[in-house]
Amino acid sequence: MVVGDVTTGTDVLIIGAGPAGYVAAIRAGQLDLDVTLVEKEAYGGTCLNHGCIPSKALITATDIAHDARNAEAMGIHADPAIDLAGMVDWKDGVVDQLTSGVEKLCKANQVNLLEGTATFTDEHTARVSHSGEGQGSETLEFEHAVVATGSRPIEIPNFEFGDEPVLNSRQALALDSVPDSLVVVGAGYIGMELASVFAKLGTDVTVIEMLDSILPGYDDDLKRPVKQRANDLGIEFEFGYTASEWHERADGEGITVAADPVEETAADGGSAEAIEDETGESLELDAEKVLVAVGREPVSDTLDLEAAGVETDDRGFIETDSRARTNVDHVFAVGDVAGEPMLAHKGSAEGQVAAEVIAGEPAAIDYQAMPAVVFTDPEIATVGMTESEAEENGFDTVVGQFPFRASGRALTTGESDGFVKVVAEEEDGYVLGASIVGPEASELIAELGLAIELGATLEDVASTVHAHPTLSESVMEAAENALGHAIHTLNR
Amino acid sequence: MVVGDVTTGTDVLIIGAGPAGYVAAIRAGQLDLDVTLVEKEAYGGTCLNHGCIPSKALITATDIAHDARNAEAMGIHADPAIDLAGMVDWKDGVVDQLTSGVEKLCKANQVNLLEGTATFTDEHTARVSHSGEGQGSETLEFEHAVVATGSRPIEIPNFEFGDEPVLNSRQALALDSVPDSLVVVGAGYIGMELASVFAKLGTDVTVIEMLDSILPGYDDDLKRPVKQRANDLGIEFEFGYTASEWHERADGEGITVAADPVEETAADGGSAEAIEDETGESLELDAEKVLVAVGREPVSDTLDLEAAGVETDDRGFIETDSRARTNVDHVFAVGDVAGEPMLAHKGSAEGQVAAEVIAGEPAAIDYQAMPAVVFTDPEIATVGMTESEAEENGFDTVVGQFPFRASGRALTTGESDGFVKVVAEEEDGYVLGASIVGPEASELIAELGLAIELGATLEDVASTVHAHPTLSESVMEAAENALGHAIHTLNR
Amino acid sequence: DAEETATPQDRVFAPPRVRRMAREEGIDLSSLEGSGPGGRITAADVQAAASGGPVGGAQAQQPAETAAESGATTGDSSETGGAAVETEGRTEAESGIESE
Ligand SMILES: Cc1cc2nc3c(=O)[nH]c(=O)nc-3n(C[C@H](O)[C@H](O)[C@H](O)COP(=O)(O)OP(=O)(O)OC[C@H]3O[C@@H](n4cnc5c(N)ncnc54)[C@H](O)[C@@H]3O)c2cc1C
Ligand SMILES: Cc1cc2nc3c(=O)[nH]c(=O)nc-3n(C[C@H](O)[C@H](O)[C@H](O)COP(=O)(O)OP(=O)(O)OC[C@H]3O[C@@H](n4cnc5c(N)ncnc54)[C@H](O)[C@@H]3O)c2cc1C
Repeated sequence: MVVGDVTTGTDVLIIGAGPAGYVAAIRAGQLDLDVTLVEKEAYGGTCLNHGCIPSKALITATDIAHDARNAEAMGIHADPAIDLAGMVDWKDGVVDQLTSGVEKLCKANQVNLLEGTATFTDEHTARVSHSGEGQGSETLEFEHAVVATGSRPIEIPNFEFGDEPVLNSRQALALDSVPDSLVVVGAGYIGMELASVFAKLGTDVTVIEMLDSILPGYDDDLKRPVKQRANDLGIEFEFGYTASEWHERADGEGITVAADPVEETAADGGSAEAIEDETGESLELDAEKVLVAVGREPVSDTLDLEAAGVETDDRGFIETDSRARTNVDHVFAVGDVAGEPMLAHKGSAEGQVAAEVIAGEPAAIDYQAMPAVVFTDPEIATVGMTESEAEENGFDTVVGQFPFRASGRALTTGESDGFVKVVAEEEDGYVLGASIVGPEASELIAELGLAIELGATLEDVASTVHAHPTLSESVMEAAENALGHAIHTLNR
Repeated sequence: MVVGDVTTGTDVLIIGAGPAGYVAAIRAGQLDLDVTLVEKEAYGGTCLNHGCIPSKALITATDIAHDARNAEAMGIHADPAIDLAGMVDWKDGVVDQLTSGVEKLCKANQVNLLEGTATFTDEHTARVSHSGEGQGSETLEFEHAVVATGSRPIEIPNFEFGDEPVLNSRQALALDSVPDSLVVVGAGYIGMELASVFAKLGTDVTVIEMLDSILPGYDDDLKRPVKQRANDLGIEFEFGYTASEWHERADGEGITVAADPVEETAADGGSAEAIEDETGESLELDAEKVLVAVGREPVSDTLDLEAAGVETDDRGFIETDSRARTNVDHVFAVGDVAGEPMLAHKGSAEGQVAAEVIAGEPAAIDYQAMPAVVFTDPEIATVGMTESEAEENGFDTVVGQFPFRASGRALTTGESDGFVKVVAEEEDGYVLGASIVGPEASELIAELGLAIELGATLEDVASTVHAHPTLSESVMEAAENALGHAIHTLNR
Repeated sequence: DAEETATPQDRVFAPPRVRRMAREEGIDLSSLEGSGPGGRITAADVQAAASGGPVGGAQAQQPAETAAESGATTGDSSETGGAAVETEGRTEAESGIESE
């Protein structure tokens, strides 16, 4: 790849090297396409550098300390000390290992890597400008383009991420000392994951949420164990409030975050209803820092999409079909920029499809078994339809459930809150969806994703022998329960 | 159920309330059969009282302490103290909860519970003798019988389980103080699981094994990470030796276990070969206790099987067909007493089939996807055929592999040794088998068991979206690797 | 009993529910031509064989998600309807003979 003020050509230009873009690039390379992957910041994107990986690293590490500290009932007495700077170093090492792995894998698959910021100049060309050392820019001609520019955290009025005590998730994951107190704005999955991490590190955490419960969009029964655990960790909640502003305290000891009650009419049209504050009074919360985690928005406004003729919806997401194709035939969009669910594996799946479609294969993406995981304590994982979604779709449903407190394996780990729930079509028993809250939910959901993809029935899952003692037996028992003959729970 | 010197009748007599027998009983109750379950000792059998559950409880609990103690790289500094008596109390609580659950579930499913020892008196009657309080005996007439009497640890000459410093697995799991040093005879899964527990508790452990490696029957690549970890834990191995005798030391400070080199001709005919000791000299190992874990044998010699006309093979296992039926049409045998693999879930699966067949359903057991798990550190799990088994069976195979060190989720847990391996039929890609060594192997194997049962292909597994970041992605990547297009590992 | 082995000739690829249906109907799965991917035997194949009639009716019962399975034509599977065998005893359907 020649760098300079010249024009080079490529079959496939991919913009953004997150899990959507780099997977598209590797797959395209495997399919013998000539691929150029442009990244302005860091290989691996948000997910590897500031999202999935760093958050899961800190969650798992703090859990190791937390579990040992709370294992007295098991005869274990420990008072672990956590050195957050050391933990963050370790986490950075994990990130480095993975991002350099991505770079190597791209090269091994003949992907041309180009550092810089890409903007479209017309339907078949883009400019890539380099900052730093190799400053300058070049023009790239492409046959096909894949937009994989991801998303960024949403800012709210009066809370600017540049200001020192105001953090977004990326900044929170890079702190090297534990704040005494933290206000978290937003009880979505990112807010809840990080609230738990800091609570386990010893921070006094208060979560402000506009709606009346945590994790909007998830069923109440799934949220209940997570909310309970958060309470046990000492996390405080202020539902029905929005953060309005912050200021340094007069005593210089930190900040005060002000929050206003949400008026009922201002509430999000979602299922959970906002609570109207009785008094209508504002809150003032003292804290050392404030983390704003109110959602993410697509990065679609900084690459001159109009020059290529690519359209977005009113929230800025690029609309695509099941081949990951935009309104412009030879331009594809994948990952967060292409819409909900904004999850890494959704982006990777779309990336693979885009590459295969460009190579002329009959690939298409199917969202029927797209898993979602929340790495709270305990974890939540879902795949396919919920019971009510299935009913809205006209299915007669049957539901089976198995509580982890009846699982031998769960009891031997000291972690037995939660359950596995399976939703199936009544007549033939086809598995339509599943949800799990509890230990290893993130791993257990995989089997049910496969079941949905393969059109498996409850009987298929129930008559597959599951190893004893494992948590995965709970999946089998939930299926048996739906059939009316679970062994380890009553069938009613 | 009338207790006394009277004759009562039952449709189905089940002897033994382990995971084979109690599951058969519950299922039979669900199918409206009149069932009597006789147990001489404790509901839940070996598995719940002295096997799977207590061993996994101690493994998990010691791991919580061990992980915290070894998390310095993560910035966690801890020096947990373990009070084994407290841990064993906790473990006993877990066992009580599960065994009383089994009792309740039996009752809820209308199973008649009878405490006592059953022996056959003829083809349709058995005597149940009660010891203790309700002493005496009674005669039971049955239409069908299910033998589920399980197995017991094998004793070797000169090592009697009654003698104080000689332990079987059951006794080892009940110790309430940590021995300074322990000799483990036998490097099978029970020996290896317990060796790791005691090493993590601080015991100096030496394992004596007749053959030349740990875990006979498992492929070398699966054993390697386990052997490495055992070495790291300070466990010493003496391969090619058999324990010959033990005696108290003169100084009164413990015992000495003597072991003789195995002569090549004496070696087990298995795949691993015994090593001939160069010098032919015996070993003497000083220790506080010795755990003998050289295998288990069926409990088929104490219930007068001949009276019912039921035959066993030369090792004492009752031979059955895939309906769990013995040579006598109305007598079934399930679980350990019915042969290898002696695993709880195999017994439960057979128990369900026996109950269903007795109720007239067209059930049959299929061993094509019977998982096996070894809860060592790291865990090993297998299902279906190994590569060489598939080839012996005439399949052209293709194999895919994914190392956990390339898994983002594994790296974030600090545990990335091991791999997932998938074996498939080459032409259509049907998944035939899988083996995993590494974190959560016991849970990850479930998806592959379902894949085999469903007749899924590599493509089915590879194109199922797996949540990020999870260990289960490694299953998908192994399937992709077999297809030649893994994303996160090189495809060669 | 755990030693039961399959060979390429006698390994049948069919999900548990289909194997159970075959046992219920007394159908030897090895006599069927699978209509699923790579020849996997589907519920529709067994239903068709059981009724001895054409496959179309059975296919209609498959939900849309499994179109891949039910969409394929099952050609000559109706011819095998009469080849059903009793499966009681030690040789059961699910360890029967591969369809190809
Ligand atoms: C704290 C946190 C935790 C998360 N945890 C999870 C989780 O556990 N599981 C999960 O599935 N998802 C998680 N997510 C979401 C996940 O990170 C995203 O869904 C995923 O990163 C989207 O991938 P992407 O490739 O679409 O975009 P990104 O990962 O955002 O990558 C886009 C890349 O494009 C580059 N780029 C943008 N514009 C240009 C340009 N003009 N020229 C060149 N390069 C450009 C950016 O620098 C970036 O590297 C988490 C997110 C956060 C913030
Ligand atoms: C330390 C250890 C760890 C293990 N870990 C695992 C594991 O992780 N996973 C796994 O799958 N397997 C494991 N196993 C093996 C597992 O315990 C057995 O496979 C399982 O218990 C077999 O179940 P069963 O019902 O056939 O027999 P058992 O569980 O042995 O039960 C038989 C029951 O029958 C009763 N009985 C016997 N004779 C009579 C009679 N004449 N009258 C009345 N009652 C009678 C006995 O008292 C007993 O309760 C482990 C075993 C041990 C020892």
